Amino acid sequence: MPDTLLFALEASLNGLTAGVMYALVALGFVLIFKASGIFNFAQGVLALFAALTLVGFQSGQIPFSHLINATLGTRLHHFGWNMPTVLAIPATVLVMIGLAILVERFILKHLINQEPIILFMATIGLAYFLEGFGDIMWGAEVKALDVGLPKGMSMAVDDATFNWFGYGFYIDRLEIWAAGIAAVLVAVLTVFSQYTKQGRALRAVADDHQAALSVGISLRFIWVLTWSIAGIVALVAGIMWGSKSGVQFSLSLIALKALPVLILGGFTSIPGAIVGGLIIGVGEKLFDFFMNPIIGGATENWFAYMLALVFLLFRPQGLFGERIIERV
Amino acid sequence: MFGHRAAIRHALHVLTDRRTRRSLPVTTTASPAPAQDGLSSVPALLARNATQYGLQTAYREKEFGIWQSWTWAETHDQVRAMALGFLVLGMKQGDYVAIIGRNRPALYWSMVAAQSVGAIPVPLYQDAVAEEMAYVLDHCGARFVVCGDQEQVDKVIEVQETVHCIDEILYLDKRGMRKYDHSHMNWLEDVMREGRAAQTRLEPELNTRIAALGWDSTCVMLYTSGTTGKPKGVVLSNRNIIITSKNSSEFDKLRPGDEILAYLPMAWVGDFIFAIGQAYWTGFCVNCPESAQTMMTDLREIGPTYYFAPPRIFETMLTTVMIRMEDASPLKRRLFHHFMDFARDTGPKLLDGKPVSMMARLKYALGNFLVYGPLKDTLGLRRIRVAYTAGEAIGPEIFDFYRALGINLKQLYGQTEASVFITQQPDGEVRSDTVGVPSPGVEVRIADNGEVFYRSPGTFESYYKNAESTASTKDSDGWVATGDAGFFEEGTGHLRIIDRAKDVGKMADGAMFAPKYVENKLKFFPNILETVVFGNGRDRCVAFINIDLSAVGSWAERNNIAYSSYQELAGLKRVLDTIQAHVEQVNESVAQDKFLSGCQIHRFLVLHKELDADDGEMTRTRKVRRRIVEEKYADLIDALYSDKDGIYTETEVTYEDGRKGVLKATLEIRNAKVFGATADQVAAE
Amino acid sequence: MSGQGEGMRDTVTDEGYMTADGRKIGGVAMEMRNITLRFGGVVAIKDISFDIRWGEIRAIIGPNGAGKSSMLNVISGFYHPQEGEVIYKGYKRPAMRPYQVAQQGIARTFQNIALFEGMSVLDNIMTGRLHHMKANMFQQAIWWGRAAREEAENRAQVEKIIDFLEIQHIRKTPVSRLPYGLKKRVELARALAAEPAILLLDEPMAGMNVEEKEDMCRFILDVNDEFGTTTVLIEHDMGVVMDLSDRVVVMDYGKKIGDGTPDEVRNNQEVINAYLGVAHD
Amino acid sequence: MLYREAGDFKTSYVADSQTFPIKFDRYGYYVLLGFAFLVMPLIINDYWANSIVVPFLIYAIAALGLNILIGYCGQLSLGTGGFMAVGAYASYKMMTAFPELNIIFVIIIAGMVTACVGVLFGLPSLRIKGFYLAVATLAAQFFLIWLFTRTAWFYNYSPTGMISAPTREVFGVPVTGPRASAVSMYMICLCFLVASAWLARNLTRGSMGRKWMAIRDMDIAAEIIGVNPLIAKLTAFAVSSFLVGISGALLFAVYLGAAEAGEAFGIDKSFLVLFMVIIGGLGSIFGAFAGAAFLIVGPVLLKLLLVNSLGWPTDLAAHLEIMIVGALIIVFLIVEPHGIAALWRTIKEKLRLWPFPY
Repeated sequence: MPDTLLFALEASLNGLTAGVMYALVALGFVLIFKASGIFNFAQGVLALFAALTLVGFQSGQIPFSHLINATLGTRLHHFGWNMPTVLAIPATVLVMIGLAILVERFILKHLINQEPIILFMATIGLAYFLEGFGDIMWGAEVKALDVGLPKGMSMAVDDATFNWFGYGFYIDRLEIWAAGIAAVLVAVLTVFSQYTKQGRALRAVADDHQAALSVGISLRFIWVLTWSIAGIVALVAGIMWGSKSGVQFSLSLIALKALPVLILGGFTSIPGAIVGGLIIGVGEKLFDFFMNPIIGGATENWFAYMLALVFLLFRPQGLFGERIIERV
Repeated sequence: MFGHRAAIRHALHVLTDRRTRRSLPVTTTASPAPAQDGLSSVPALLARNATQYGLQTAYREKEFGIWQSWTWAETHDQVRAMALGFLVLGMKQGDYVAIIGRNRPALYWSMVAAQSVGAIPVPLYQDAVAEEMAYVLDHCGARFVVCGDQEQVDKVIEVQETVHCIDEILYLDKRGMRKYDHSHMNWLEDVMREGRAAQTRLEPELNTRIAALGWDSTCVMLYTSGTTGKPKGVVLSNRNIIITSKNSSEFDKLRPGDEILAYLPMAWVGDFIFAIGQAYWTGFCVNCPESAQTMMTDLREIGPTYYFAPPRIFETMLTTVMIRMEDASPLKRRLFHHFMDFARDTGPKLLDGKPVSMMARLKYALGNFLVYGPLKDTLGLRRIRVAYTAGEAIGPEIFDFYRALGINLKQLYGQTEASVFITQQPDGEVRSDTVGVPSPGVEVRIADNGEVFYRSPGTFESYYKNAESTASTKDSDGWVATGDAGFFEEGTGHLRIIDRAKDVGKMADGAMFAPKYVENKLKFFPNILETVVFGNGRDRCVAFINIDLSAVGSWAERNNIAYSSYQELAGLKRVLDTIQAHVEQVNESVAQDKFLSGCQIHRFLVLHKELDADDGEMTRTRKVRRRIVEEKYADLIDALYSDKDGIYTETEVTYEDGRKGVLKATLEIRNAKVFGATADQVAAE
Repeated sequence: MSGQGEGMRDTVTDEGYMTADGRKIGGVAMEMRNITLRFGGVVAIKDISFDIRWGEIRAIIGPNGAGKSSMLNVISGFYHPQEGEVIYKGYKRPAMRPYQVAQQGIARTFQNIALFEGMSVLDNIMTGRLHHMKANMFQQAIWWGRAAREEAENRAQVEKIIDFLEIQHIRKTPVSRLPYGLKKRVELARALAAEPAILLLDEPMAGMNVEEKEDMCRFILDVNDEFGTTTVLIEHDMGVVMDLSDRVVVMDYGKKIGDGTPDEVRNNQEVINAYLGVAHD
Repeated sequence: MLYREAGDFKTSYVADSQTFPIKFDRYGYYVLLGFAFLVMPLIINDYWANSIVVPFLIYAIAALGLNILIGYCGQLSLGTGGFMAVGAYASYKMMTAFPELNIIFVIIIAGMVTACVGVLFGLPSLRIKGFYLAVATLAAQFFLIWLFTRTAWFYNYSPTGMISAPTREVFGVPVTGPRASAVSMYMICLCFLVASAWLARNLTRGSMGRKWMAIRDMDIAAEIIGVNPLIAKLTAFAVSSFLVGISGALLFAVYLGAAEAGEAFGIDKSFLVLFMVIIGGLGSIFGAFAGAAFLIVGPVLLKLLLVNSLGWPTDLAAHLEIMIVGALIIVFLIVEPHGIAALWRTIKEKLRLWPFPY
């Protein structure tokens, strides 16, 4: 088997795992878009904020210490204890749920039946706010995040592939884990939306707002629910990316990465988000692999978008989106 | 608000429909003023304006969203083209040309064009019903009818079944006219085109005809559509119109560049004087609104500097202002009322150039910035230099409201037969209860029975085809009886109109009895809707009073007083107290006119039902049928003249659905305080 | 309302015919030949043929779901029939985008009003004249010469229509603030502003009260009368249609079940059945 | 209250459809222009020019451009930053390639280049709508930035990868480069802004603008009444990008002097301008100005308050600034979704009706 093919295969495997990450973030978008028609730009920042909070809890950081120091001239930093991950994660989840409630109370409630663009802008506003807020609360410096996930090269894969092709693939265990967790998460979500009362309510709202309201489903509750879920998904994504490349502002940019995924998959389709994520992941790795020598690297900054763009021209409603029929 | 043409028209009739049947002994004769530098006809004036004010705007009309404008030169050209067109159609000198439609430049031109060819324009009320129109067209034998639009044309065609004098129908608005048989029907545009085409051929003819017009040739014929009897055609000569226009324009210092809004019926003499007479004499601009709906906005856009409206319109305007202010924020409301109260006193003073303290001036200036200015502006009255009202008595508070805003609103007294002006109020001598001093060139005298007579250059020539009522109205010396009773106030020399002469009676002691005068005073109170005062041939006056359900009702609600019916509300003690207060207030002011002090109301009662047209107590135009009321409520009147302080009565009433029923009630009779006549004192409110 | 279409009349020839009230109807303006329109499996229009003549008021009626609107959409080029052809001014019309159809002089109104909510009444009507305005982008950018001149000229045209439809008082109001009836009128104005050869009205009286309906009828007749505009209208209020139109096509379940003068149609058994006696008067 | 409109009537369609039909507004506008051109140059100093006035002028142009695309034609775009970059790099290449070419033309040509690029990336708008399109425009953003950072030709192979504006003069006065004075910077930007506003107004008042708005309000109906969507949308993209390009060129050549695609024209620029448009008011020329003013002046005042007055560390202040800006935006959207322009309109209406409520 020619090497390039092997390398390409390796690249695409890596792509798959990366794709899962994209899918994870995209999932957050889709959930909210389905339930409330809001294009939640803040999803990425949610991930960052979640990760920051998690780290903050773990390391027992004092929230707003900078602010306090700046105003009162004190020298606060840490409480001096560390919170075990098993506690920190649930705590963070609570924070995210609280956040969801606040968002509903202070933003969405006041923007009911505004045009989508307005809501979209609001989420961008929220993104800015959270970004600043997160930094003020936990400080802006890059932090390492470790929730005990295994890192480094996966020997198993290496051995296996070596035995098969005589060439060991390099795949980070973290990414394998990520893939696994993502898969689980998706499964859980699917189950949730299929078999629980809230889940059905959620789907009902997604299908037809008015109808759902008329049968007495509280839109406000649904919104809190979806934003909480989105928050949790964000947390997971945050953990993955955070533990991979540290918790820092750039983390919030993965949101932008997720957008083309959405276009491929369609804004309203959970499976779409996953498939789209994988396609993008693999696609950009392969593209980089083949084109790098020709046009230089860092193509993944835009490749995903170009792919989506080209794709859009042929299927404007995305992979799984419903066909739009125009009437007068 | 201007939609109710009928209402406006009614108001105007009161102004224009004054006739009388008695003449006076011979005295001196009025000398006719000489024609000045050949300006002895409207076409002549037009020619002068075309040269003198050539580039200034003569007409504007809101059409197709903008104010289409015509300079005097253009107007002259248009009118001549139209006149030539008329010649083409074979219009002869002395022909009568009826004009029907809303105020539009082209229709005004058609009048002048008709004059130019020596014909006589006869503007008609556009809301006149067919038979009324039929009578007039037949009476003047109109050969030509100029219609505004299809609606009017249809009416004329309907009329033609009975009236056969009409040769040609001309119309201005082409809309919907395609289908009609055009053998004797012409679009005004076409007429003008043909006129222009025939210019070389007919120009000389036209010039000679214009030259032939003189002081005594008829300028216009206006029908006074009487409430009683057939309309009469009032023939007004160029002398009448032009001299009157000259005098009145100079009286109010009208000048080129002034703006008026022509929105009142063209058939009304006032409109002819303002929009033709004065406009052509002075050379100011006549603006025609787009339609009835857009009237308010058009008024605002133009912002006339010279304005006439019957009291009704000022009244409705005021009401809408008040209603709109009710919904304003409390702060604004307080601001508004504060400054209005202040202005009520100061505004008129400033207008009349009376001394006002520096402080007050400053405060008024502030108020002008915050309230008066914006208010006048939104109403479209900001640029007004002279505004007139006439026709009916105007409520003092209405009158004062506009004066307070700094709008120079004045009253005049006139009639068609006088080419409008008999008396008017000079700047600085304006009050709500007089109609001013005799207009320049007008002699006024009061007959011993109080009837007002006048003689002026504006006095009409004759009633068309009606020699005997001409004779009975105007004696050989040119004195015309107005049919109104009035008197000159001592000191000010202002004329005060009391009532229609025929309604003015005598009390037992021979003093003058003018019910309408007192009733009007009473009706100015919002709480009082209608009232009937009795006393002809009696020793004292008594009155029936109808409370105004809406006004008193809302008062009751504000003071949470429960009431189930009009009758119950009318019987409430507190209501009676209020009414009594009003009555006594009126008595006090009545007492101040020595002629009328006898008309104070000694006893009154508040009727248990509203006087109603369905019960025949009123005309459909809501005028009280005195006679009928007198018979129907004889028992109440007797009670009023007795010394009972209450009376039980049964009245038959007709409900909306036509069923009849009987109303039983015991009415309380109140004695009102009366005041001693203060002979030498001059009325001043 | 005038009693058009009632009483005797000449037979329809290629040159045209006279209506009861003596209006001269011209030759064929547009002809539908065996139109068939499908949406996936659903057949909306099945092999329908009829013609529209210059100057006439042509109605397409039928119960709901009969395919009336689809037919109108075919005429206005929004739907493209799988079979059959549209003959316009004597030539077979090639498949073209709706805006091209519009530029060929076919204007329409919509069943559920399609005004531009963000613009004033005036601007909405001005959009009707877009293809009368030829100034290019740069002329417009500097707003000099042609652009400005053109704007004024077309405004004048539009104002005539505003005056004609008696909507002066709402000229500058944003359409979003207008009541339903007026919106319908503004939409008609927009269509008229295009000075169309053929005017398509999609249920012009839907959801109107009686006097609004009467106004609308008057306007439709006046338009046809003043500008001689060929008018095709869809309406399910039979009464109105019979009064308005010169000839009527009756559709049911995508098929044509009747075509002729109101009287002929009224007495057509199939039509009566289709309406199950819903037929007014 | 201030308005006096009686007697302010129109006798021609030209007068009726002018930009400021009401006398009072018209005079206000003249006064403002007079102030901007005659008074400001005398009183302006480096600090105000650099921190507020010049950026305001430049971003106002960008906002005008984006407003045409979003506010008038209803096409959501997040690629503004990228298009500004095109303008900037185009001007840079022109300035370096043709040193004798007058800077005015350089900037205009830069705008035209951007217009072409804009049209290219506008093509998808024919197939896709709403957020899909928005995301598609992000493609432009990222691709362009990548292009400019990766392709050395664009920055003339300078080792830093930065582009820096050489000194260019107008009437012998340097307006770019280190020797440019505050006044000259101010004046050139002002001229371009006024010209752009005038251009935008003209394009939106006539048939072009109506086509755009028709597409915005109801694209299907628009096409059926005869609007060619292709032309309408692409012209919108062209004009919009043209203005954005000009502002990009000015931002680089006049204001920054030196720039690197990544940080000068990143996605945050796209959002900044988008905010200006939304907060200022969609579909309103005035809105573009208001929005730019709000988002330029606001942060500066915040900084003044936090850093200079309260003496906070700048990084903390920066975070708080982001946070507050975000909050402000949300609050604004809740209070007045249609932006400052709508607010302004209501105030004006109130003044015109004063003392009446309606």
